[in-house]
Amino acid sequence: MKVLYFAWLRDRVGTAEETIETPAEVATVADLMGWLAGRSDGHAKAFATPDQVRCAIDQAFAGPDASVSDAAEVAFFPPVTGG
Amino acid sequence: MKVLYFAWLRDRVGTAEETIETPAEVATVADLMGWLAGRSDGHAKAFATPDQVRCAIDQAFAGPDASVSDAAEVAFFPPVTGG
Amino acid sequence: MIRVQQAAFDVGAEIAAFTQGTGRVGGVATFTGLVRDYLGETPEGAPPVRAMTLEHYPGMTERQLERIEAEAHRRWDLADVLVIHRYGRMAPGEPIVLVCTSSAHRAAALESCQFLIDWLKTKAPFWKREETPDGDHWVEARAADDAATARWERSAP
Amino acid sequence: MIRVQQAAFDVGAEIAAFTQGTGRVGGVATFTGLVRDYLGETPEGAPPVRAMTLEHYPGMTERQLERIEAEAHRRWDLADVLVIHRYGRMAPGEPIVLVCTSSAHRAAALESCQFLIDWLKTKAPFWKREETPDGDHWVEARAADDAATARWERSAP
Repeated sequence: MKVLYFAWLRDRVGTAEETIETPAEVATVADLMGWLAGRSDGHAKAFATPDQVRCAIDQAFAGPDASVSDAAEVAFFPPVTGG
Repeated sequence: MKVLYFAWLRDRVGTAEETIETPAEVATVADLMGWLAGRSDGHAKAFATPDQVRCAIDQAFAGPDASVSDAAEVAFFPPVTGG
Repeated sequence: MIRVQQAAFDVGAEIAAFTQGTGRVGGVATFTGLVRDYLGETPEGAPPVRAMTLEHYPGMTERQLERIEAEAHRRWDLADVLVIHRYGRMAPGEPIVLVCTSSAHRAAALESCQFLIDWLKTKAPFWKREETPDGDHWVEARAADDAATARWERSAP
Repeated sequence: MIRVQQAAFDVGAEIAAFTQGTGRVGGVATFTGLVRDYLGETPEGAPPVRAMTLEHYPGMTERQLERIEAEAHRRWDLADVLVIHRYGRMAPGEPIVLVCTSSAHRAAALESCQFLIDWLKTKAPFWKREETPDGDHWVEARAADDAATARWERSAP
């Protein structure tokens, strides 16, 4: 699974993209966020305020309960501020 | 008093502008419309559908009950269609 | 600023100059009304319009547009307003009217732009005469325009 | 049409071309968002912005903007839609985003223009980073933007 980070999540994690293999118990977006938070201090800081983190699975917005089982690309980012 | 006509009111009256002296009993816009309607066949046609006629006194919209006693310039025209 | 003129104007150049002048505040909204090449609400079966002539009431037009502009400034926090309205004869595709508003708040720019075009449709003394293959005729006022203006009379932000 | 690009664009030229292409239908509405030269909601006391960088999610951005464009066409009878959104670094006064809509009905053009800018503010994956004398910082999302989008979810015309 490819994981992308944008804006201050990328700043905190320290990378824009990584490829990971998740254990079977990581079923949802919320599970994945918890699991990623354990990978490094940077990851922990990035996911310290989960209500400020948004997710897209295969380039479509996904809520915390969405399944990541079949996801090829999961992205994490702050609420958008374009326009 | 100067009276101006616009759009199809001018077409029907046959003139864009005329200067008139009104008798004392012509107090309101409605009175003036009735009085003008008697001046010619063209005037009669112009004022035959008074609900389709709008009025401005000295370049500000005025309703049928508005006084024309102190008016210098009274204009009659159809509902506006600009923009 | 209010401009009432017979000459055609360049929509892109006017908007570029307006944006250049006030753009740093945040947002610019515009509405351009153009001469359609058909009559009425839908193109189906409507005869083509060859040209249109806009008559107006010189003096009152400027007064009404200035009042409408002042009302927009009173209701919204606007950096700038531009209204250009033409009169005289014009061909299909030519611009009739341009409204530009700028504000730090995009909602203020967009809402005031809509307010200005709605209000001038019912409060500015212009009359349209269309030339068609079936002859010339004066355009009738639309009840929908009165309704659009009435909406703003109910709601002052 | 959707365009996501790094290059600056000429607001006047884009609007002129859009109007030329579809103008005969009646009305063209536009909204241009520009880089402000100050931070926050009001200029009083707000520090100046030297420049801004917009990051985006390539691929998802285009998909989201195309969905938003399709939704506007579904809700209103529009002749044409253009959305240009930039990414990369830009200076105060430069355009960030342009939305143009055209329709035979002015309300459709104006409302869909507002809908498009409201939606893309909360549904398109862009993030603004401002450079100020006090250092760089990511712009925080505004609750008002969510409210503006939520409004459209309640009312489908």
